[in-house]
Order: sequence, then structure tokens, then C-alpha cells
Amino acid sequence: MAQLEAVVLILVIVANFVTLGTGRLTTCIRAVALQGFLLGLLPVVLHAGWSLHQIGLAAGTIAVKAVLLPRFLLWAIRETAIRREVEPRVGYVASLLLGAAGLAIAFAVAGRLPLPEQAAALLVPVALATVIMGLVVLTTRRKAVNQVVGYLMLENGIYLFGLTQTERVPFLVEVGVLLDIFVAVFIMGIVVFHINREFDSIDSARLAELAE
Amino acid sequence: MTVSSVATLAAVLSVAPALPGLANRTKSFLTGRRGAPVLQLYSDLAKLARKGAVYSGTTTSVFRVAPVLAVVSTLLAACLLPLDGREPVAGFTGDIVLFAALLALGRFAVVLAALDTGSSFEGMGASREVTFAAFAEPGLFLCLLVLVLATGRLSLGGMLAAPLANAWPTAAPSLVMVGISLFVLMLAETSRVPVDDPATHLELTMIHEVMVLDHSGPDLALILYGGALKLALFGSLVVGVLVPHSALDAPAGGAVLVVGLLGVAAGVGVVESVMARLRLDRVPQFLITASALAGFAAILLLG
Amino acid sequence: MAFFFAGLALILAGGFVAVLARRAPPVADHLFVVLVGLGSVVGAVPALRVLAGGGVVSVSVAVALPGGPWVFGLDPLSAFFVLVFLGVGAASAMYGVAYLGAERGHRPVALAHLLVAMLIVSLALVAAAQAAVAFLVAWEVMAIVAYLLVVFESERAEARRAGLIYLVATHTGTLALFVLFATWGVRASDLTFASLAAVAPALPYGGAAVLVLGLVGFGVKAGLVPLHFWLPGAHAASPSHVSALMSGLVIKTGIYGLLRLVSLLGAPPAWWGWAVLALGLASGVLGVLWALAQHDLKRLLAYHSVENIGIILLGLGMGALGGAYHVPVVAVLGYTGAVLHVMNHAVFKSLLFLGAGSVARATGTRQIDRLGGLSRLMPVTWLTFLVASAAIVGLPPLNGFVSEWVVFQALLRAGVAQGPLRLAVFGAAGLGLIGALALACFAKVDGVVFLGRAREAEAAAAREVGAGMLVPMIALALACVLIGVAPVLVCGPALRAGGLVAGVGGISGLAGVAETVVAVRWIAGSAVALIAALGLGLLLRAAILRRRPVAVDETWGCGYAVPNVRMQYTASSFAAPLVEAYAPLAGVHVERSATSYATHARDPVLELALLRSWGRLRTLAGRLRPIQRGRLHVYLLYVVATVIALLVYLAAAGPAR
Amino acid sequence: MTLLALILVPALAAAGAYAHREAAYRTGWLVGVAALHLALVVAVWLAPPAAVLGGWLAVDALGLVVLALVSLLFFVVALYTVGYLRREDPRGGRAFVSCLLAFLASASLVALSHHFALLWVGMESTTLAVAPLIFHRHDRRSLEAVWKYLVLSSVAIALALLGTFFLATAQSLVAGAGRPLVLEDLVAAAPRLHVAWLRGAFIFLLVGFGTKMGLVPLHTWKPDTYGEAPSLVGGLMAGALASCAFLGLARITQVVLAAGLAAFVRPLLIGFGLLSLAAAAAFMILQSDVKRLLAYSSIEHTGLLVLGLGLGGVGPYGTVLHVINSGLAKVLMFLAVGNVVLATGTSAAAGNRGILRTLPVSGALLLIGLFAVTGSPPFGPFVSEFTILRAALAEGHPWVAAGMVALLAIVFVGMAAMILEMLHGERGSAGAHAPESGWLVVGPAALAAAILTLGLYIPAPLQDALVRAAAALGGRAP
Repeated sequence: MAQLEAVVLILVIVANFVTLGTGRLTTCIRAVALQGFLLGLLPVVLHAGWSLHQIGLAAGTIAVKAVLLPRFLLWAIRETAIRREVEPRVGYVASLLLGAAGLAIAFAVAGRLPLPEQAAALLVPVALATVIMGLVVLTTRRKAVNQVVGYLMLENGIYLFGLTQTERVPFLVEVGVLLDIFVAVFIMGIVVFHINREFDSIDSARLAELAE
Repeated sequence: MTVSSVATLAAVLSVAPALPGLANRTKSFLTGRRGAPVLQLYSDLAKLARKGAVYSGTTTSVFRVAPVLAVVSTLLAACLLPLDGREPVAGFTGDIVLFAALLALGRFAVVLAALDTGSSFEGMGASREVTFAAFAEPGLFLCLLVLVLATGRLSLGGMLAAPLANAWPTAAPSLVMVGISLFVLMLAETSRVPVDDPATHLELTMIHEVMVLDHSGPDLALILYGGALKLALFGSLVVGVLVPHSALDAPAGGAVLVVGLLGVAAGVGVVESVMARLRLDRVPQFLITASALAGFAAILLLG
Repeated sequence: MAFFFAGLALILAGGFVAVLARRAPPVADHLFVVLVGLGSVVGAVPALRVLAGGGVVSVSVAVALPGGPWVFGLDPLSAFFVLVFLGVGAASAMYGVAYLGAERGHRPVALAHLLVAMLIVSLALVAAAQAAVAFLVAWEVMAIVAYLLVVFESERAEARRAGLIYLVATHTGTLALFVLFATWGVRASDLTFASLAAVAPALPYGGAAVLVLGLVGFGVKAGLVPLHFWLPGAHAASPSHVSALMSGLVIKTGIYGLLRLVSLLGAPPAWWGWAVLALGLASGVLGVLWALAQHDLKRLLAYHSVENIGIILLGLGMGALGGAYHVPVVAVLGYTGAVLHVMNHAVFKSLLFLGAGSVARATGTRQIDRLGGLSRLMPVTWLTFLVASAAIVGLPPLNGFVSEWVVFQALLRAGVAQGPLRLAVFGAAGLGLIGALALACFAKVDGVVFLGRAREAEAAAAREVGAGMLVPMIALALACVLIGVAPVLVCGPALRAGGLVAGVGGISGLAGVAETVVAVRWIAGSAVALIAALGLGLLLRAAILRRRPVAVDETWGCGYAVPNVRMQYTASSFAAPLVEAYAPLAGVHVERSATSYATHARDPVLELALLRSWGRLRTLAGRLRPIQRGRLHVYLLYVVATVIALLVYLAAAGPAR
Repeated sequence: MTLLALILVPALAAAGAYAHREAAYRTGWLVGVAALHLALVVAVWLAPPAAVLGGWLAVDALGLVVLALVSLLFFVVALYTVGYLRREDPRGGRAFVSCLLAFLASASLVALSHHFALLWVGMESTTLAVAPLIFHRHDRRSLEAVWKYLVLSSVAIALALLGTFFLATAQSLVAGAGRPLVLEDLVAAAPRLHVAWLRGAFIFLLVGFGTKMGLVPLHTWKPDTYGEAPSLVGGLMAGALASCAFLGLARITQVVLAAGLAAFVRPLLIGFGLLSLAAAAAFMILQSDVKRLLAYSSIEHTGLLVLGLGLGGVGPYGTVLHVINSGLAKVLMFLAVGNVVLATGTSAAAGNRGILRTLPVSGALLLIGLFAVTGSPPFGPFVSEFTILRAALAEGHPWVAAGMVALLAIVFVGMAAMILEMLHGERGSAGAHAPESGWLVVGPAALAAAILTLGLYIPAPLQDALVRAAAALGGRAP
């Protein structure tokens, strides 16, 4: 099982780097969707037991993060016919380098952290790396949709970290968390849609009218 | 209040009009002229007191009250001085402030009367009067507080009597400086050269004279007498400081004072004959110098 | 205390009646006047009882607020101030009824009456509060109500600006008081004055922090230089009876605060006394110099408030120094002089402002150089104004002389003491200078405004104001004369208050104090003698002139044939020699040409220091603007940067708990 | 059951409101539910019910104070909404009332949660419930505002989730630390919790909740959002939402203080407090829009809250009292400004002059609000700010006290200069002014009365709750 787990986690990292490196918005969204799917798999992979709790969680995660939200975002960019380029503030290479640095930091930090025994060796560093790369996407991308993608990455990273605590966090709360994230991204999507209609662009840099 | 103090006061009141005359006469003598008689002011006063009065239609009762108030306040101030060298007519702890305030009251009255006429010349005179008073007043207080420091007394009656004589041996330099300073202040307060020139005929250069242009008859007599009284008052202060005579008997003390006053008047005449009148904007410096002298005297006593 | 609170309730009721019955102005006005008058009398009863030697009264209200119970009480100090506040407050409020009557149509006059009532009540409560929180509440209510009254004529930009500056200044002062009481109360069980006094000996550095904060917090309110900057504008912009209240009473709360501070703290250290003395001298001299340069009657009077606060501070400083150098006579006389001058200044300064209000009402202008000759047209106003100006100059036989005399006694007695205290005697020369300058200034005001001939048409058309305005003015003028002629009436109570502040028990046992009491009788005697001699002289003069021809003619024009009113000496010219002599000190800008002469007085503290610093602060704040340029990704970076900074802090925190 | 009802009643009512098409019905529904909620809160206050859901939902003094404040403010805002919706018809009017009620439900959840993850869920829900309310005008500026608000809040709250997981980790590393993430058990086991993880948890929760509170430099969304949102929403955010966020921060502070980490957290809280005060002061004196000014005022008060929390001693007492006082004062200000904006259509200070003459009641309320919000006696915020000041001095931070007072003075200048000019200034071109309807002034007037009362008198039950809440936050009664 350990190898499978490692493969899944490495794929998560790969999805992160794809998001950082691609120039196409749809690729970004698909990469995050893949990540969501992998996240859904992980509880099952990590804890061999097939409890209702874990299956439910896996199903919910996959439904929300791999299917509903990516589809919604794809709909939003299709409906508004925006240009599909990412248009980063910081170049792709630089983004990738930043991501790599984040990955290194994550591994370095995680190595020093006292961890619960049951946590997998790779899980925490990958979670932290995903959080960092999510923040990188959030701060270096111009387009509003892309920032939603970054937010999703950030959430995914936190979710990964949360997997170390699944048996301590009750199901109800996890459902609540998932629901909240769903609603958040849903509202963001709507706003993105409106932004595009109003501004003829989803370049969030144009959104700087309110300032001191 | 003693018989001697009242008698001395009466003597000073009657001698007062002779003082300006003596000063003028001294000046005339020193500048080689004959000049007016020493007792000229007596006859002036008598003549004015017999005359009627002409008032400007602009003036109000302020103009009529002011001359009386000027004389009355000076008179009351004179009551506070131990003229016979031992005791004043009236006095109490802290009366030096009342002394200064009474002089200020007289000045306030005369200045308002000047402004009451609506004349630009008299306004100008009033303006100069209050200006120079503002420079002279701290000097007067400095002189008085030197006396306080030297004698430890807070009343004129106390400080100018026996304690002053006792203080002379230890505080002589300070007391001399105060005497000089008081003399200078007297020149300013009584409008003498080098601050003012009572003999000038050009209104623009006058200070005191121009303020009283509109007064006539008995009012003018009061003003003139008030001026003479002020000279006597300050002269008494100077004499009291420089020639402590508390050890003498009553008539002798009074005599010392009268002689001293005549001496001061002569001194004024001497100054007038050797000094030119100062430019108006130099007068403050002159007065500040006098104040500084008194201040220095005070510092000497504090040290 | 029941009477005290009942009186305050009556005053407040008067205010509310004025608002509720505003549709029937005569009824509302009369009820307001009656209730305020009655309330002042009733409220003054306990204060009078305390000052007459009755015991100290107090009442404690248990409020569920941090800081302990609210205590209100009257000791001689409080009682003295309460008496001043109620007496002068009532006179000004009554004047206000007639004064504002003309504005009923376009301004909320009834509301102003309510605010005035609230102001008087809060003033009385400031003086009576014996617990910090209650004090601060009364203090700030007073400040806010006063602000609302200052901006009563809010359609004028000048009033709004002055109001804002006042409000900011007073609030800043209040903040200093917050710190003051918070610092003081660190070790106290609660914030009642009794508890604060109990921990006073344990304050670090002899309570230096408290004393400095007190000077700032109370100093702003009192308007001592350089914290006076709000005062001229606020006093000039207010309706005149409010100016009277502000200048006569509100700024006195700052003095009360300082006195109360000292009474709770015990004798302050010498440095504080010297500082107060120096501030007093600066305020006195600069205040009157600035006043000389003013052209607006009310601004001029406002600067004289600064001057008189200076005189009060001279007394206060001498009190502190007397305490610090263990010369109880100087301490008692210094504080007594301060307290007495508070009362006297309240009386004559409010009277001056009311007079200025009457002049402004009658002529429509406050510009001194447009007026002239009003003494014929407004004889009663003139007479009361003359009395008040002679009083403020400190001339006998009026009340101003009495209190200045006491302050002089403290200064001069320092000279006959031992040690460094003797140096303070130089303050007497300073006070002499202040008096002479004040004389110059009021000669200018009285002469240019009331004497001579009208310079402009509005002054020529003036008519005497109505009885509603004259009666309070006459009452205050009579008070000036009464205190001047019979100072014994007020000196006893003032000595009690001064003795309380000085912490000296049996004040009558002090030789110097007994001497002073005797001297005060002499002053009364001299006042009577002066009045009698003047009367006698006038009778004599009248008798002489009755048999002589008396003619009326033009003023002697020195040969100039057609003198006209424009030739009269103006206020600017009158003050010019003094103003120019002191121009560098007073921040006065002189403009002269062959045909004109004008001086422009700018307040150096406000214009040159404060507003410039404020501009700099705004520029500095403007430099921060790029922080918020509206870019979301930058904002996100802030979040990331915060996380990183905090993680660094975490890493640096080390492993220990 | 009462506890569940406090959350479920508004939640279900939100759905119910959406179902109805008639606007008048919806507003009645809103006021009714708000009143019912308030009644339930009173009932809870009088007889605190036992914890439910295994200790996840419970009442303690701190939660009760916030709950009561939220409920009271919501009731006032509901009354105001009646008048507001008669004058303005926001697009998607149906959602407006529903979102308000959803906010009430989620805020109640926050106040009652004694479980950190549940607390997080509630907090995120409040964020989301408010978003459509900000966006109701559907124009460019409100779009921009809501976008910034959403992204920043969501990112921050995500970090708070990470912090929550850290907290769980800290707890999982020791045996017998009780129920996971339940407040009481965490506090009880606090001294044994893993220090590094606990510190990490505090940091991420501080950033997360600090952003929602508006601590500088995490405050950037606040002026934009408050400036664009309808005034009543701004008031609700400044008064209720910020209080909920503060409660979140207070909860984790409770744990870390119990763990003996005071030396670690207090400098952070004091630093954020002063920084917030300073930045708020700096931006206030340059402000030209009254609603943005209020936003910075809210940031200033947030700074005071964390400052008091960080000082210890009587500071926490002052802070909890200040939550109430500043909450009431901020809503008062927003509603009074709301009336002005309704009348003139702009929140630019230059466009609103002479309010005391055109809108006397709202103007007077704004005036009272100005003095209240700046901490002048005799209003409530004075008492709490003064207590915080006393804490600074008593706990040996004279320079903090000096800085605080200096910044408060600048804040006062900034606020007074703008608002007084609005109140008194000369009207340029006066627009047509509708008379002030009773619905629009009754709420703020009640708030003004409440603020004045709290400045003069603190009722015994409240005093009791304050003392207990302060004790929980490592403080004591003054």
C-alpha cells in the first residue's frame, strides 16, 4: 500500500507543477481536478479499512473537487469566452522554480516536525508543498479564474494535511468543510462570471478601482 | 498715622508744585538762561483754578472725572509712603502693590480721557504713555522687590523706615543702584528729558503734554498738580532710599525730605541740561536699562 | 448634597422646558430664567454652607463600572468652584435668553438653552466629582456640550474650524487625563479620589508622570501657553454668552483640575512649581501681547483669558513652590491667590464678553477699528464694560486688584523666605509687566470702541441693548465692585480652599496668613477711601465749576481745520509701538506703507507649529498610500508575508514554554 | 435544544424566506425571526442550557456575550432593513433576506461552537452568507469589493483550517488529551499539548481569524468591502462578523494561555494591536469617503481588541466589554451613515454636508456615534478603552499606553474632521430629501441609548459574564 500511496502523492505534486507550468487555463483546471480525484482516493489508500466514513468522504471529495467545481469553472470560462491563456505575472519558469523551492522548504520543514506515528512520511511534506504552491498561484496569476484554481490548490493541500487527523475529525465536520469549500468556489465562480461580463476580462489586475 | 506723618504729607503736598519749577530753573541756569520763576506753577494753578472750562463736544464724563481721579490716586499713593522717615499716613503688609496700582489707576484715567477726545494727537500721546509705562512698570516692581529683599518687609512703611537704614551697611551697592533706577523711572513717569520734553512745542514729539491738550481751567490745574505730585512722590522714594532718615526726629525728618526733594528736582534740571531727548524708539532701551540695573541689584542681594 | 443635586436638576429642567415649550417663546424664556436662577441658588446652598465652615459633605453612588463608586462631594475647594460656576453660569444663561432671542427664527435657540443648562450642570459636577471616572464623564460632557455651543453658528466656516480645533484639543487633553488617572490608579484599589490620594506617596518619581500629564491634560483646557491655541478661535466664534461661559468658567476647570491634583498628591516637587511658574509667566506675557495685536474684540478678550490664566498659574506655581520648600505661608497665599483670581476672572471676563456681545448685537461688527463713540449710545454697557476692564487690569477698588494682590503677596513673600525659593520673587516684576501691558490693551479697547466718535455707520447707529441683557451685566459689574470693596467676603473662603490645596491645617495660625487677613481689611478700607476721595474731589470740582463759564466746542485739532472721524487714532496705531517692540516674541506681521498701517496677528503655536506638523503628518500618512493600491495579489502577498514573518517569530521563540 | 434552535431557526427561516415571493412578507419574517432569536438568547442567558452534541455546542460567558451582541445587533439591523427595503430594491431581493438570516445562523454557530472545526465551519459560513449581500448592486465597484473580500477571506480562512489541523495534531501527540478539538478538553490538557504544533496552530488561526477581523496588514479587504456594501451590511459585518472573528481568536488564545504560552502570544497580540491602530490612524486622516472611514475605524477597534487581549490583567475584561461597546457603536454609525447615503446617494464626504439640518435625527445619531466610537465619556466605549489603557499601564507597558493614546488622538482628528464637516458644513447643491422614516431611525436610536447606558451602568448579569469571560482569557475583573 505504501507504494501506491507514494504514487498518488507524487501525482499530486505533478499536478501542482502542471498548474504552475502550463499556459492554458483549461489545463490548470484539469490538473486541479486530477488533484481532487487523487485526494478522494487517498483516504482509501491510506487506511486500508473500508469504513462508511471513508467511502463517504472519498465519494464526496471526488464529486466536489474532481467533478463539480472543475466543470463549473470550465463552464464559466467557456460562457464568457475569455482568452484561455494564463497570463502570469511571474514567468512560467520562475513559477516552477518558486514551486520547486516551496517543495524543498516543505520537505525540509516536515523533516523536523514531530509527527503522529500514523502519518505517512510523504503526506505532510506534500501537503505543505501544495499549500505553498497554491499560494504561489494565488499571488502570481492575473486571471480571476486562475486565482480560484490557486485557492483550490491551497484547500487541497490543507485537506491533505487534514488526512493525518481523519479519525480525530468527525465526519459531520468534514462534510461541513467540504460544503463550505464548494459554496465558496461556487460563489467565486459566479463572481468571476460577473466580472467578466462587466470588465470584458477576468484580469483581476483591472480590479484596482477601490484603493487609497 | 501719626501727627508727624500727616504733617510731612502736608508739607510734601505744598512743596510739590515748586519741584518742576526748580527743575526748569536749574536747567535754565545751567544753559545760561534766566527761565521762569521757581514758583511759576503756583501762579499757573491759581490762574487756572479761577478760569472756566471749554470741553470738546466729543468728550464724555470720562474726560471730566479723569483729572480728579489722577490727583486722588496719586494722593492716596503718597499716603502709603513714610515721608517723615518713620511712618506713613496709612500702610499695611503688601501695600507696595497698592502703591503701584494706584499710580496705574491714575494713568488709566488720564489715558482714557485722552482717547475720549477722539483726537489723533491725543490718541498718539496715550499710545506712547501706555507703551513707556509698560517698560517702566517692571522696573518699578524690580526696585520695590530689591527693597523687599534688602529689608525683609512687604510694606512701604516698613521697608523705607528703620529696616532700610539697617540694610545700608550690607546692601549699599544694591540700594545705590535702586536709587539710580528709581530716578530714571521718575524721569519717565513725570515726562522729563530724556524721555519726554515738557518744553517742546511740537505735538508730534510730545508724550504727556499732548495727552492733556484738551483740558482747560480747573481740570488742567488738576492735571498739572497731579504731575507735580507724581514728581514729589517719586522724589520721596528716591530720597527715602538714598537718604534713610528714620533716626531723625519728626521735624528734622520732614526737613531732610523736603531738602532732598529740592535736591532731586535740581538733579532733574541737571540731567535735562546735559542730556538730549532720546528718539522715541530709544526710550524703551533706556527704561529697560534702568530695569536691568534694578534686576542686577536684586541678583546681588540674592547671591 | 440633596440641595446641590436638586439645584442641578432644576437647571436641567429649565433647559428641557426651554426645548419643550419652544413654541411659546415668552413662556419658555421666563421659565428657563426662573428655573436656572432658582437652581443656581438652591444648588449653591451646600457650597455656601461648606465655605462658611460647615463640614465636608459627600455622597457615594455605587455604579457597576470599572473604577469603583462615583463619589460626589463638596470640600472648600469644590465648593468655591461650584459657587463660581453656578453664579456666573446663571448670569450668562440669563443673558443668553435675551441675546439669542433675535435668532429664534433661523437657529435652534431652544436647543442652545438646553446645552447651556447642561454645560452649567456638567461644570458643577466636574467640581463636585470625587472619583476619577465620574470626573472624566462630567469633564467630557462639559467639553462636548461646549463644542456644540461653539459651533452654534455653524453656517460660518470660521465657527466650524474653531470648533474642530477646540474639540480636537480638548479631546487630546482628555486622553492625557485618561493616562493620568490610569497611571495613578495602578496600585489603587479603585479610582475614587480618596483611594488615589492614599497611594499618592507610592507613585514613582514623586508622581512625576502624573504631574506632567496633569499639566498637559488640564493645561489644554486652561489654555496655558503653548496649549492655548484652540482658545481664541473658539471664544471668538461662539455666541457671546457662550464665550462668557467658556472663558469665565470652562477654562477654569483646567485650573480646578491642577489644584485638585495637587490636593490629592500632596506638595509637588520643586521642579513642577518652577515649571508652572514659568508657564504662568509665559502665558501672562504672551497672552497680553497677542491680545494687543488683535483687531477682533472677542479674539482680543480671548487672549486676555490666556493672560489671566497666566496670572492664576503664577499663584498656583507659588503655591507649589511654597509647598516644595516648606514655606507654608507662600503655599497658602499662592493657592489662595489662584483660587481668588479664578473667581474674579470668571466675573469680569464673562462681563467683558457679555459686553462685547452687546456691542456686536448693537453694531453688527466685532472689528474694533470700525467702532467708536459707543459710550454715548450704550451708556449702561459702557459703564459695566469700564468696570470690568478696570478690574481685569487689576486696578483698585475692584476685584481684580484683590486677587492680583494676593498673588503678589505670595511672590513677594518668597523674597523674604530662605533658599532657592527667593528666586521666585522675580515673578513679581513679570506680574507688574503683565499688568502694565493689560492696561495698555484695555485703554485701547475702551478708548477705541467706546470713546471718541463712531468710525463707521454701524457704530453710529447703535442702540443700547434691552434689559434682559443689561441686568446680568449690571449684576456682574456690581459683583466686581462688591468684591473689590469688601474682599473680606471672599478671602476667607478662598483661604480655606487654598489651605486645603496646600495641605495646611490651621491656616489662621500662620503668622503670614493672619497678617494677610488684616491687610485685606486695609484693602477694603483703601477702596472705600479711594471712592470717598474721588467722590469728594468730584463734588469739589462741580462746586468750583458751577460758578464758571463752561463752553462746548470741537476737539482741539492742533491747528488742523477740518478734523473728521477717520483721523482718530485707531486700535492698530494705538498698539503699534508695543506690538512692534515685541513683534518677534508675539509672531506679529506688520504691514506698512506711506498711507496705511496694519498688523496681522497669527497665532504662532497654531499656525506655525501645529498646523505645519499636522501637514507633515498627513504627508507622511500619504506616503503609506501605496500600501493599498487595490491590487489583490499584493494583498495576498501581505497575507503570505505575515505568515512567513510569524513563522520566523515561531522559529525564534525557542522550544521552552 | 435551545442551543440547536438558535442555529436552526434562522437557518430554516433563511430557506423559508427564499420561498416567498412577496417582499413585505419577507421583511416581516425577518423581523419576526430576529425577535424570536433574541428571545431565545434571553432565555439562554437566564437559564444556560447544558452542552449538546457531545460538548460541541455549549454556552460559556464569552460565547454568550458574543451571541447576545450578534442577536441584538441583528434585531436592530432587521428593523432597519424594513425601512431600507422600502427605499432601495436590491437586485435579487429574495436572496437578501435569506442571506441575512443565513448569516445569523452561522454567526450563532460560531458563538456556540466549542469545537474548533465546527467553529471553522461557522466562520466560513458567515463569510459566504455575507458575500451576496455585498454584491447586491451588481456594479463594477461592488464586484471588485466582493471579489477581494471572497478571495482574501477564503484564503485566510483556509489557513485557519490548517491551523485547526495543527491544533488537532498538537492534541493527538499526547495521550489522554480528551475529545478532539473540543475547547474544554483542550484547555484542560493545554499544559501537556505539543508546544511547537500549538504555536503553529495559533499562528495560522491568528492569520485566519485576524484577516476576518481586519488586523493590519491583513485588513486590506475591509475598506473596499465596507465602502461598497449597503450600510446595514457594513454595520453587520463591522459589529457582528468582526465580533465572531474575534471570538475565534479568543478561543485559541484561551487554549494557548492555558498552555502557558503567554510570553509567546502576548507580544504578537500587542504588536498587531498597535500596528492596526497605527495604520487605521494613518489612513483615516486622508479619507474622503465616510464608509471607508468607518472601515478604518473598525480596524482601529479591532486593534484595540487584540491589544487588550494581549495585555492581560484587566485587559481581557476591557476587551470583552469593548466587543460589545464597539459593536454597538459601529452599527450605530453605519446605520446613521446609511440614512445619509439613502438621502443623497453618495458616501463621499464632500457630497454630504449640513446633515444636521437636512436629516436632524440621523445627524444627531451620527454625532452621538462619533463621540461614542472615539471613546469619549459618557459612552460605553470609553469605559472599555479606559480599562484597556489601565491594563497597559498596570501590566508595565507605559510605551504601549503612550502609543495607544497618541494614535487614538490622531484617529479622533481624522474622524471628527470628516464627520463634523458633514454634520455642520454648508450644503452645496442639496438633493431632494425624503423624510426620515421611523424604521430607519428607531434601531440606531436604541443603539445610542444602549451605548449611553453602558457608559454609565453595567447590569449585574452582564458584569458577571464579563468577569467570567475575562477570567477565561487570562484576565481579571478591574
